Amino acid sequence: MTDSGGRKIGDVLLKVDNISLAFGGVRALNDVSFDIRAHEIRAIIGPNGAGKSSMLNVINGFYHPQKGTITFRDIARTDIGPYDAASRGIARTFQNIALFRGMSTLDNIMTGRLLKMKRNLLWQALYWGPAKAEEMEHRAAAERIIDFLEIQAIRKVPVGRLPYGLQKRVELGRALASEPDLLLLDEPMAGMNVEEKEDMCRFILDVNDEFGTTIALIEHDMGVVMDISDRVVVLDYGKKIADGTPDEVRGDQAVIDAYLGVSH
Amino acid sequence: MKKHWRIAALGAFGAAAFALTGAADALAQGEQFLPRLVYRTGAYAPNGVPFANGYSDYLNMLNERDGGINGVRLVQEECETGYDTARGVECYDRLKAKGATGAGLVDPLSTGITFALTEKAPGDKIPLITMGYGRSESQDGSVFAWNFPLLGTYWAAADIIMRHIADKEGGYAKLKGKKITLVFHDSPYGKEPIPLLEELAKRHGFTYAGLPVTHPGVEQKATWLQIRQNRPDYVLLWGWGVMNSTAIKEAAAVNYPRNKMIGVWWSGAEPDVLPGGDGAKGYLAAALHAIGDQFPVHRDVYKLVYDKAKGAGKKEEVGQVLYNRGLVNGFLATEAIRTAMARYGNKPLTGEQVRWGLEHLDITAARIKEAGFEGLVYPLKISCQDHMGSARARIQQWDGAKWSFVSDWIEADRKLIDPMVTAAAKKYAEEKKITPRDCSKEM
Amino acid sequence: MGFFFEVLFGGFLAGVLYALVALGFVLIFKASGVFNFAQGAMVLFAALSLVRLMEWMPIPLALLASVAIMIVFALAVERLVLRPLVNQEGIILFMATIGVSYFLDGFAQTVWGSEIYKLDIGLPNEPVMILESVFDGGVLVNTFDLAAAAIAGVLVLVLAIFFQKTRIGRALRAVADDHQAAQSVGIPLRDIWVIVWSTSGIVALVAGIVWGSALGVQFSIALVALKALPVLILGGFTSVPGAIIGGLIIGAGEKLAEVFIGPCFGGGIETWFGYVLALLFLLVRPQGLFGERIIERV
Amino acid sequence: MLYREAGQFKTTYGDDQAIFPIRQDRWGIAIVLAIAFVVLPAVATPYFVTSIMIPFLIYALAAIGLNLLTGYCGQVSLGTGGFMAVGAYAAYNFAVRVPELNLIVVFLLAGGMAALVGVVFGVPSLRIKGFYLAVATLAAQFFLDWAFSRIKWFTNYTPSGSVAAPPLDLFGIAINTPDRRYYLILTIVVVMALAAKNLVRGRVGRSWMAIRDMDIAAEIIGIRPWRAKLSAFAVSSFYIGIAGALWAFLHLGAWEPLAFDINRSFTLLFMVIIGGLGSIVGCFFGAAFILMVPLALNQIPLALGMPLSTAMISHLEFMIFGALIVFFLIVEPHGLARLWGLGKEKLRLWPFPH
Repeated sequence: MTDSGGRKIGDVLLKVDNISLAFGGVRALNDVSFDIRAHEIRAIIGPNGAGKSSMLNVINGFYHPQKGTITFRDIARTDIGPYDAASRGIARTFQNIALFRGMSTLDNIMTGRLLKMKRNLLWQALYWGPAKAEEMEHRAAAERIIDFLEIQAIRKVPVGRLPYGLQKRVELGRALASEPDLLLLDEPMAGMNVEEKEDMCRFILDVNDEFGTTIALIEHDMGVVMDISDRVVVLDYGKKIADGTPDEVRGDQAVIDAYLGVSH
Repeated sequence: MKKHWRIAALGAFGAAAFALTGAADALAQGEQFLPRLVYRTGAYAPNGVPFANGYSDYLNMLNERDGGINGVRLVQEECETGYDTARGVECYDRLKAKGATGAGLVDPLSTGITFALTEKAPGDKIPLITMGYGRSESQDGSVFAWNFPLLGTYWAAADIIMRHIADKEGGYAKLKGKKITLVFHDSPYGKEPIPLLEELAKRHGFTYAGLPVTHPGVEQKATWLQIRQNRPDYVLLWGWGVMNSTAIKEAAAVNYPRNKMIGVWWSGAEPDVLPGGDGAKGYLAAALHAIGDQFPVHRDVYKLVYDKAKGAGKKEEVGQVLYNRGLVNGFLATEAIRTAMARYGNKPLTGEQVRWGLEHLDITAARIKEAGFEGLVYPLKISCQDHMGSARARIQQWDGAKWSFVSDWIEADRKLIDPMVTAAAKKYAEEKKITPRDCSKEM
Repeated sequence: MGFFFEVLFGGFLAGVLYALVALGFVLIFKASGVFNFAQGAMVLFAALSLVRLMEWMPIPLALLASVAIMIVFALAVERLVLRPLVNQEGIILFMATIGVSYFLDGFAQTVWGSEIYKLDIGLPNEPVMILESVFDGGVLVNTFDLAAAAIAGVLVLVLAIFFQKTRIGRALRAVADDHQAAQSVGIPLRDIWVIVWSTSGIVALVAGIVWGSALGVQFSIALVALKALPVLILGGFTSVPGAIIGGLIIGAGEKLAEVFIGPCFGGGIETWFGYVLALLFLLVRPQGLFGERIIERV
Repeated sequence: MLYREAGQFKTTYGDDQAIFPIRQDRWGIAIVLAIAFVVLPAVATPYFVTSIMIPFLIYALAAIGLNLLTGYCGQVSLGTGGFMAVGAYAAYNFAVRVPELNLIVVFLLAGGMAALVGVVFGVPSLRIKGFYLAVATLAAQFFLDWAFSRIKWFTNYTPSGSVAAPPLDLFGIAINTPDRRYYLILTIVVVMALAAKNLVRGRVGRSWMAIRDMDIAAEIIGIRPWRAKLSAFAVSSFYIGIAGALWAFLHLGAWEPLAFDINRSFTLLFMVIIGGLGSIVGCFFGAAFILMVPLALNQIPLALGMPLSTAMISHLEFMIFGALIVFFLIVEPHGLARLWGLGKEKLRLWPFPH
């Protein structure tokens, strides 16, 4: 499974070095380091409150760590805004769906392409010539994603009215629309039934396979994690306690302790 | 989905209303139509209501007593402006073409609305009566052919009040070095007297200072603290509505002597002083006309309107300052129509015809007596050049229970005002590319 | 120097009046998260009810009847506005209260009339000089303002006792902290809403009495709500002490500005000074003086 | 049965994203425009044109401006009246000080000034949200009101502070009859409404809506909030400013700051809520509705032979507006525009309900 197809794990795409993050007195992340290689599927797991979502928030610039550096595509930085992260090719989904509820599926996916649209206000007010051509070009790209995720039927439906599973799918579509190099998925399968989970797994693998997108995901379903990921990093109480292939991690004593709740 | 049909029904209601507007024009021929721009709601309602009632009662009284003017019944329709310019303009546009001959004349009843209608009236050929208000330079009939600031503009008012102060002090020479402060409503209305006061200050060597009060005028603490510190010799009050009563209360709160405060004629009515209680004792204000319900015209109003339960307001309020103001305004307006009828015949008149009547209005003492207004107003005569007529007022004082006059009629100094008016009117004519009429050629 | 203090006191006392209105806003916001724009209209309605009822009955009876009217109003608002809009966004509820405010303005004037009514419940009103030994010429204050300040003080005290010492008060505070937790206190959310709207109706009545005595009861007192908004921003929407201190700062700030800076600009700056002051403050501290800081999460 | 899209196949994305994808709608809008441009001026009374159509169109334009900000970008503003005033006084100053300017240029410059001022007062939106921002926009309203009545330069040192529009002409044609004013306004409003529709269905519109729906998520997918918010303030104020200039020049003729006071701001907010937050066509519905209520209150009882007193009408108006706002927020937060949409939906399926 992990090495199927023509997919080739490449060099290090993103490197996290000695990241520490605290809110007031509470330490969310403590000196965490790991890396993500191009084209791989990297899982971040750990018990509740281990700092997984905080880690994703640091990577895409929403939280600002007090210490440490993040190296993305060979450029190191400590602090970055979400806009810079997005414009350099990091996209993500959210644990609690963060879609634009008042907009249709199509519009949500189109927002994912906003960064790639360049025409200014005046052209857009005219909606003519280059502005229209640009809009059409991106509409075609959005339609490819809609086809890929099999959501053609809900194209014009406001996402607020969609069932949960479909919303998750649209959110994935929005993230894909920006054609990211690195895709961060925060519990993409939380709250789904088995069938929906299977679909989502398939999409994640297809994305990785067809577009070569590097994926970092947080997931609680260990079966899924062990199935689809190339490497796993385990966090507990804001610290990294293990890092390796699914098999290595499965046998690690610290991980077993953390999950079984052995006191420190 | 059901709920949506309810809204749809509402929409249909709106559409029906749309269809109706402008359609309900069922006034009989042979009646003179008078639109009435009033405000009975909002921040200025306490002052707007008695004025509107007085005006309305006078027209109704004429209808009851004489069947209108020379047998032509008067039909009035009120339109609420809320003292808002845009609504006033809408009211004007809605009502200007109603009736057999359209609106005979319009009283805008707000300086802001007057300014807006000044631009529109010439095109529609409808005269504007702005009795005791409006733009001061519109006194010049050669440029402002359609504006009639009867009885006095704000420049006249400011001059009359300053004259009274000079009289009390023992002549204009004594004003030198005195401090005069104007507390004014921060709107065109309140700003009108400023150029005249500045001119007078220059001539007579007193210091003029202005303190603006923002609409609606309930916040005056800072204003009166400044007055307390500067201790001006006199305070002129150019307020309206709640601003007046608040000013009097605040004056009491900082111990500024009320008998050194003189209000314009829009700041000297019962709603202005009553809330102040004892604190209002001694307060002075200009008056365009007398107060009380003891005049012959009031007897007719009681008998023909209130006794038939047709009064617009409460019987007790007949004779109040602003009620009488409305009554007088109604009197002047109908007299203009009467004058015009003498030339054009006893039938409903167009605005253009009424304008002729206004320009030839000559209300003599005899006519005032005949109409039952003796002692209430001063005679006036309008001409092509002079659209103000008389510019006289008396000063009245509140004693805690009633107003009483403390001066005789004071006339504004036309030699001072007229050149200023001519200059301002000329500037307006240039801006608007109006060629002034040559009044020596008009009759 | 004496004059400076006069202005300062004048400002504080104006601020107390703002605070009285702001207090009504805070109560409702604290317990239900609703920014009640209708507070000003409630002040008008309560004061009009009182002053017109006083024509018919003795003052204590009229006061009781006005309180009853405000409670009926609270019930109506809960039933007709809040209940159907439960779980809507705050901004929707805010706009709904603008609607309530318009409705109430019209309703109050239809029922009670739109003229100016003198309200006299016997508050003192004469200028007195104090601190004559300290400053040359002393400092002029008005007994009416002092009485208003005393009323505001008593009201705050009563509210504080209500919130700290009574079961309902504690429940209200629980709601403010956490709607779920409030359910466990055993008081239905609806009742809480009715109680808190009634309470702020009574606060509106008190504010109406003070403002009405000062200005006469008439439409304009509905507009004082606009003066209370910067107070809220400055003090924070959820803080009772914030409303009081915010009121004092805004009141003093705008009077001092008007008297000492205003003349350079032709005067009249107090209409916006409070807003700008609050706004500048907000840029530094978005949650206001005593408001709770909001941490954003994804 | 006439309203059917069966048989109309869209072959390009362009067709699908057209403003009116259904042929009958295109016909509908063509008919509406034909009535507005040809039939109405021919048959309507001058009163209808000057007192209903002109304010209706200008209000609709201002409502579009406010809706871009509030309905699309989610930033509630109570300063609309102030921004209208900026447009009005800017137009006055450009027209009076540079008389050779073309009227259209004057209006565009007025809109541009309003946009600048809008951006300045939009800056707090970067730090504060929701009703904090709503209150902050009141600061703009009060400050601008004050500035235009106190700073004499803005009113060209007119003693009373009231200013009047100069005589207007456009390419040599004097704009002095109701019909000419109407045509000028209608053209401006149609063009600008179309431009607004284009904006909201493109990149800018999506970035506004993203900020409205979830600003944090928007930021994370690469929308810079300051850019989206300030552009919304700028475009919104541009529209409102032009509406203000039209209101002053072509509707009132002479005005004072009170003509753009806070009540104007509330009226416009009501139009947007009743018409539909986040809908361009809704602005027209909302403006028509709010204008109609007082007239209907006046005319219907009169027609039924039981006229109401002036005060009663005005109080009723307050009550009806208030009640309608609450009613719409409860029953249909998307306003008349949504009802319109639902009506069309029903018609499309009629007579088969499902």
